[in-house]
Amino acid sequence: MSRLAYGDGIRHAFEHLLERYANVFVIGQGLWSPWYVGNSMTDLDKRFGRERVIDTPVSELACTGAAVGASLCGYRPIVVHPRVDFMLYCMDAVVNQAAKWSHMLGGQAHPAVTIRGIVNRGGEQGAQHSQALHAWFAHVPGLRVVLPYSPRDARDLLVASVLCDDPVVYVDDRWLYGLEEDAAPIAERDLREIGPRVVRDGADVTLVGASYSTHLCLQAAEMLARSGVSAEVVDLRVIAPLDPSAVVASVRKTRRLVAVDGSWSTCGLAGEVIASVVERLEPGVLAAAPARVTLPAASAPTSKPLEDAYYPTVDDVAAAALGRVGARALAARGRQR
Amino acid sequence: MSRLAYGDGIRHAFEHLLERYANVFVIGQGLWSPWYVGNSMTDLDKRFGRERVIDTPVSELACTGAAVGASLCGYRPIVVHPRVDFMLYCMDAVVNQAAKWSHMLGGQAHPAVTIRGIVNRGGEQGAQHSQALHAWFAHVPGLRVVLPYSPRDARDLLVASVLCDDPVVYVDDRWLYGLEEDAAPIAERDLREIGPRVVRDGADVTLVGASYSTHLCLQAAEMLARSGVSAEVVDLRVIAPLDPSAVVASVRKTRRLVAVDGSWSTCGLAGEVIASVVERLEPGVLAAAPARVTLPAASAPTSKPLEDAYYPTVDDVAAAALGRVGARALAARGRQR
Amino acid sequence: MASEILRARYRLAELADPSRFREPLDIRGADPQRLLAQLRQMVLIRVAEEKIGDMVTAGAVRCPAHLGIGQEAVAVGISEHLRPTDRVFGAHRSHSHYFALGGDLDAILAEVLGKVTGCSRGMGGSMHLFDQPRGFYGSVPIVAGTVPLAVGAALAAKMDGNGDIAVAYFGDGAAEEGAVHESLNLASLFGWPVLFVVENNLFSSHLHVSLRQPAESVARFAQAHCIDAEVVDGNDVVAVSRAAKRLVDAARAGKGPGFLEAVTYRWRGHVGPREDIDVGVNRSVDLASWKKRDPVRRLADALVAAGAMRPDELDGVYGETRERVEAAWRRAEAAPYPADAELLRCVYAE
Amino acid sequence: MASEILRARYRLAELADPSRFREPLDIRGADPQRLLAQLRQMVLIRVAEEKIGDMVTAGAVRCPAHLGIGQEAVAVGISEHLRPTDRVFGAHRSHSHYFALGGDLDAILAEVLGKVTGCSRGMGGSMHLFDQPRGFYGSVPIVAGTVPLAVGAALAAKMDGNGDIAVAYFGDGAAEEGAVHESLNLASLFGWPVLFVVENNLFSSHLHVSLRQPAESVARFAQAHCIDAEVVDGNDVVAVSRAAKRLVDAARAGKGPGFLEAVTYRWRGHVGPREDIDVGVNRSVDLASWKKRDPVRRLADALVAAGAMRPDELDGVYGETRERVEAAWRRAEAAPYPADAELLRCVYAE
Ligand SMILES: Cc1ncc(C[n+]2csc(CCOP(=O)(O)OP(=O)(O)O)c2C)c(N)n1
Ligand SMILES: Cc1ncc(C[n+]2csc(CCOP(=O)(O)OP(=O)(O)O)c2C)c(N)n1
Ligand SMILES: [Mg+2]
Ligand SMILES: [Mg+2]
Repeated sequence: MSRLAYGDGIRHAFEHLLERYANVFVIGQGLWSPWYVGNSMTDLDKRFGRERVIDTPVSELACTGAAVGASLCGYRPIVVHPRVDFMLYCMDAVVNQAAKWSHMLGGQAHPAVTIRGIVNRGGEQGAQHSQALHAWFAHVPGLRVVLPYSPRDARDLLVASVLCDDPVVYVDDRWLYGLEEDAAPIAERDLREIGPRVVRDGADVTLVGASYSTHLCLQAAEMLARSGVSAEVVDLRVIAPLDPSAVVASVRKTRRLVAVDGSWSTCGLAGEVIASVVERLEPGVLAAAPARVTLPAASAPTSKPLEDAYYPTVDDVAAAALGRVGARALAARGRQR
Repeated sequence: MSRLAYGDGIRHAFEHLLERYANVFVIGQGLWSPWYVGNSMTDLDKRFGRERVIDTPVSELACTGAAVGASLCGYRPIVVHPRVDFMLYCMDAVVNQAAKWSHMLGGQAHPAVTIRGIVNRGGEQGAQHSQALHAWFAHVPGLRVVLPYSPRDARDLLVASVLCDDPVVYVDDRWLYGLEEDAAPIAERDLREIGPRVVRDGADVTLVGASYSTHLCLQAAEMLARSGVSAEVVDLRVIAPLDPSAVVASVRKTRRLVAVDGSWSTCGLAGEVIASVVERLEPGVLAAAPARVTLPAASAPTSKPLEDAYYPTVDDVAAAALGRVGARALAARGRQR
Repeated sequence: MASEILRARYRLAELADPSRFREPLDIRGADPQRLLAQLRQMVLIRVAEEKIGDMVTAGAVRCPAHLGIGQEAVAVGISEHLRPTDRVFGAHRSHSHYFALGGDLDAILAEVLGKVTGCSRGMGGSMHLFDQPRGFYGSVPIVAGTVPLAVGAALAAKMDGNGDIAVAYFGDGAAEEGAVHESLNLASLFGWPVLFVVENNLFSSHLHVSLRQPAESVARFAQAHCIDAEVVDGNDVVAVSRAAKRLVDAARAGKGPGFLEAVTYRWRGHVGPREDIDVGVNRSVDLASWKKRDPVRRLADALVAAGAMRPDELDGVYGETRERVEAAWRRAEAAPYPADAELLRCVYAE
Repeated sequence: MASEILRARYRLAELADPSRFREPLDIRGADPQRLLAQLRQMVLIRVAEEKIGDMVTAGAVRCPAHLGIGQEAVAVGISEHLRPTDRVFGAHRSHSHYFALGGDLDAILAEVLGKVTGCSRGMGGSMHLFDQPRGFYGSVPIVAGTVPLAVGAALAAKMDGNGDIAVAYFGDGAAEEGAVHESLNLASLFGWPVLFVVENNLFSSHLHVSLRQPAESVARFAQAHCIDAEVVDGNDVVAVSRAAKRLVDAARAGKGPGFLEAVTYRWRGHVGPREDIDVGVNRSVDLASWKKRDPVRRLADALVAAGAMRPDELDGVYGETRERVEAAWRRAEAAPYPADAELLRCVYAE
C-alpha cells in the first residue's frame, strides 16, 4: 500500500498500459502540452515517444474516428479530450460508429477504444468549458461508461477500460486530481465485473454518487454523522451498463435515497438512479421521497460568486439527506397534514 | 373542425409561418427532395421559393450553425434534419452554441431557432437511421424540446416553436404522419405555456408518453379498458423544460405509473418521468412500483423480425400496466410473500 | 485569386461530359486475362445489383438499397491492387466495394434479406456490410462516417509496418462533411497510408453537385491538404487501375496518403431501383447519355476488338452470372432470420 | 500533383519570417489622421491586454484570458471598413475584435472581472464578449464554433439586402475543424457575404502549424472552395486594411464571401500573460524576432518618418492610454458581481 493521488493514478495507468501493451497508444489534442490535462499525463510523450502519445490538430471528430478505426485493427487506442465540452464535435464517432459498430455488423468486430473525456470546470471558464455529459453516453447502448471516484479506481478502471473489448467512455474530473488514498499496486481487472460499490456503511439514508459526486457524498456523510444521521454511500463507478442492485439493496435497508450528480437533472444520472431504484422496490419500502442534488437548470456561469452558487456542495447534499430523514421524523410523530 | 393528419399538420404549420412571417425560412438537407421528409414539406420550395426553403449540402454542422447565426439577426429559421441520427454531427451548434448563447452572453441575445429532427425508423434502416435522442436535448438547459403526438399539436406546436424566442428542438415521428384527428384552425400559442396534458381520463393507472409513445399509450388504454382497467394517459408534449405537475396529479389519483418512451431507458425520458414523480410524492401514495416501457438496450437492428421484437408495442404497454394493477390486486388480497 | 478563375480551374470538363469516352477502352499494355476477370467481376456486381433492385420492386427486399449500377469499374479497378490485410471502409452504396474484394455472393444477398447467414449476420442489411477476412472492414450509411475510421486504420497499418494500407470510399456529397476535411489533414500531416477514393457520380441524393459545391472536382481538397491526387474516368477500369496502382504503391512505400477521384454516374435513383426517381439538373437526359459510357460494355468492346473475347461472349457471361445470382438468391431466401436473442447478443463483445 | 510541390506552393515564405518586415510601414496614400486613430486604437488594445495580463498574474483576474498582444493590427485594419449593422463573430482571443469595433473599455474590463457591468453582464468573462450595438455579435471559446454562425449571419444579411456583411474571426488552429470547411462551402456556394479572417499566428495552443498541418497558409482552403482570398502581413495595418477593403467591398456588392489571411504572432502564451509558457518549434527565439515586427512601432515609425507624428508622441499615447485603462480598471473593480438570481434569469428569453 502506498499513497496514491487521483491524477497520479491516471498517469500510472497510462504508464502501465504503454509499458506492457505494445498495441496501446494515446491520441488527442493537448497531449504534449504542459497544461491541458493536469498532471495526469506528464511526460508520457517523452517516455514512450511521440509516435505512441500523439498530439493532434484540433479535429475532435477525425481524431476520435481514427482511434475507433485503429481499434478495429488490433490496437487499443485511448483518445483524450481535455474537456468533455469539446466532444460535442465528435459525437458521430462515439455514438453512431463506436457504440453501434459491433451490433450493426453482427458482432464480428469490436471497437476496443477508450474515449477519455475530462471534466474540467470552475476557474470562471464558463458554459462551453464546464460540461459533464456522462448521462448522454450512458443513454447509448454499446458504450460502457466509467466514472471513477477513488484514486485507485481512476487508475485500475482506466486499465480495465483499455483492456476491455468494447468502446468505453472514461470520464475523470480535474477536481479530484489531488485526492489521495492508500492503494495497492495496479490490478488488471475485467471491466464487465465492476459496478457500483458501497463505500461507506450507514443505516438512515443512502447517498449515491459517481466521480466527484461520490466525494461530496462521503463528505456529507461525515457531516451528517456529526448530526447523528448515519448515511450509506454508494459509488456508482460504472454508470453504463448500470447495475443498480447495490443501490437497491442499500435503499432497501436505509429506506431513503439521495442521488447526487455533477450534471443537469433532466434525463440525467441522478434521475436514472432514482428510477432504477423505485421500479425495483415494492411500494412502502421508501420512508421518504427520493431526492436529487444536481446542477441547477442553467449553463455554467463564469463569475466566481455565480460559480459558487452553481455547483452542488457538501451542504446541499447534507441538507437533502436531512430532508429525507426529517420526513421520517415527521412520520414517526404521525401524519401531520 | 376539419380532419387533419399529422404530416399535413406539419406542412400547414410551415405554410402558415412562411406566409405570415417574412423572417421565417427553412434550411436543411433533403428539402427539395420528394422523399426525405415524407409529406410534411411537399412543394414548400415551389410555393415559397428556394431562397426561403433552402436545400443544402450534406453539412449538418454548418447548416445548423448557420441557422443559429441567422436567428441572431432577427430571422426565425427552421433547420430540418431528416433523421435525428444525422444530428450527431451538429451537436456543437445545438448544445454549445444555441442552448448557451443567451446565458453566456448575459441574456442579451436569443437564438430564436427551431431545430427539427425527424424520427424516421423501421423499414430495416438500422442502427444509424433510427435514433430518437430527445433525452439528450432535454438534458441541456437552454433548449426547449417539443415532441408532439397529436396532429394538431404537430402543427400548432411547430408554429409555437418558431414564434418562441428560445432555441427549440422539435422532434416529430414519421410513424405518426398518417394519424388523423378533427382539428380547429391554426392557433398561435405561447410555447412557454404549453406542457403535459391529460389526453384520456382514467382511475387505475397513469400511462405517460410523448410523440409516438402517447399513441401507444392511448391504444393500450383502449385495450386495458376491455380488461376492465381504467388507464389515464398523459401526453408530455414539451419535455424540456419539463413541468411534471400534470403527471404528478394523475399519479396521485391512480397511484400507478407506467412511463413509455421510444428511446433507450438509461438516462432517458421514461426514467425522468418516474424520478420527477416519485421525488414529489409522499411515500405511500404509490400502490405499485412504477415501470418503464422503452427500447431494449441495443441499437436498432435491420432484419424485420428483429425490428418487430425491438420496438415497444401496445401489448408491451398494456402488459406493464396490468403488471401495476395486478400488484394492487395482490395487495388487496393481502401480502402473500 | 478571383473565384471565377478558381471555379474554372476545378471543372471536371470532359470527364463529366457523358458524350465523351464512349469508345472501347484503351487496353494496350494490360493483361487480357486479368481484364477478362475484371469484366466478369463487373458483370457480377451489375447482375447482383439488378437482382436486388428487382427484389426491392417485388417487395422481397425491404431495407434501403443504394445501387451502384454504372459505377462498377471503380472498385474493381482499385481492388486489383489490394490484399486481404488492407483495410477497406465503405458507406451506403458499397455493394461493389464488397464484391470487388471477392466478397461472397450468398452472404451479401442473405444480408440484404436480413438473414442470419448474411455477411453481417442479418444485423445490417444492404447499408451495413462486413467481410474483414477479405479486407472489408465495414460499410455504414452515415455520410462520411467511416472516413475517419479508415484514417485510423491507416495509422494502425503504419504502426504495423507491413506496408498495408487503408481505403476510404466515399462520394462527392460526403466531401461536404467536415469529417472528410479533418481526415485529409490528419492523413496528410502524419503520412498515414490511406487511399481516399471519391466516386464522384455528380449527385448526392437528389442534388447535382452544382447545387452543392462551387466546383465539380473533389480532388481540389486533396490538393489543399497536399495529398497526391489523380482524377480519372471512373467508367474506365484500366484508367482507374493504373491511377490506383501508382497511389497504392506510394502509400505502401511510406509516402503517405493518396487521393483518387473517379468520375462516374449512377444509373438508378439515390435509393432503390427506379431510374426516374431523382430530380435534379438534367438527370434524365444525362442518364441516357451516360449509359453509352457503360463501363462494362466499353471493356467488352475493347476485349473483342483486341481479339481477347468473342463478340457474343459478353452475353454468355451475363447469362451465366444471372444463373449464379438466381441460385444464390434462392439459397438466401431459404436461410433463416436471426433469432430474437441476437438483438441483445452483439451489443457488447462476448 | 506530388505532395512536396503542393507543400511548397502553400508556404507563407517571407510573411512568416520574422526577420522580414521590420521597417516602418509603407503608408503612402493613406490618410495620416486615420492612421493616427488606428495607432491609438492599437495602443489601447495593447495596454488593456497588458493590464489584464498583469491582473491575471496578480490573481485579480481568474477567468482564462487569451491575449492577442502583437496581433493588434488585424482587427484594427479590418474594422475600419465595418459598420454597426455588420455582424462580427470572434472566439477565445477576441479582445482586439471587440476593441476595434469601438467596444467600451469599462465594459470589457468589468467583464473580465466577472462584474455585472460587463459587456456580457458578468456571465462570460474574457472568452465570452458581446457588443451587438457596435456589430460584435459574440465571441465564445469552442474552437471554430462561431464560424458557422457568422455564415448564417451573412445569409441573414443577404436576405436583408442592405449590403451588410458578416465577419468570422478564427485562427490557424480552427482551420483544422471540419466546421470551418463546411462553412466555406456554404458561403461560397450560396454567395453569402461573409469575410473569413484567419489570424494565422502560426500556433494553436502549444503546437506550431508544422506539427498540425502539411502546409502553412490557411488560404489554400479558401482557394479550394473558390473563395477570393488575400494573404497579408498581419502586422501591417495598412496592408490589412487595403486587402480588407477590397474583400469587404466585394461582399457588400453581392460578390460572395472573401477570405483574409493575416500572418502574425502572439507575444504571450496561449492563455495568460506569460511569454515563456509555450512549448513548440523555436518559440522563444522567434518571439524575440517577432517583437521587432511590432505592428504598433512600425506604424509609429512610419508616421514619424512622414512627419505626421513627433518622435516622442508614441510614448505620450501610451502614457495617456495607461491612465485611461487604470481609471477604467478601478471602476470595474468597484462594480458589483451579478446577483445569484442571474444564474437562472438568462437561460431563456424573458
Ligand atoms: C450524416 C448524414 N446526412 C445525410 C444522410 C442522407 N444521405 C444518405 S446518402 C446521401 C448522399 C451522399 O452522396 P454521395 O456522398 O455523393 O454518395 P452517393 O450516394 O452519390 O454514392 C445522403 C445525403 C446520411 N445518410 N448521413
Ligand atoms: C473544440 C475545441 N477544441 C479544443 C479547444 C482548446 N483550444 C482553445 S484555443 C485552441 C487553439 C486554437 O488555435 P487558433 O485557432 O490558431 O487560435 P489562437 O489561439 O492561435 O488565437 C485550442 C486547441 C477548444 N477551445 N475547443
Ligand atoms: Mg455522389
Ligand atoms: Mg493560431
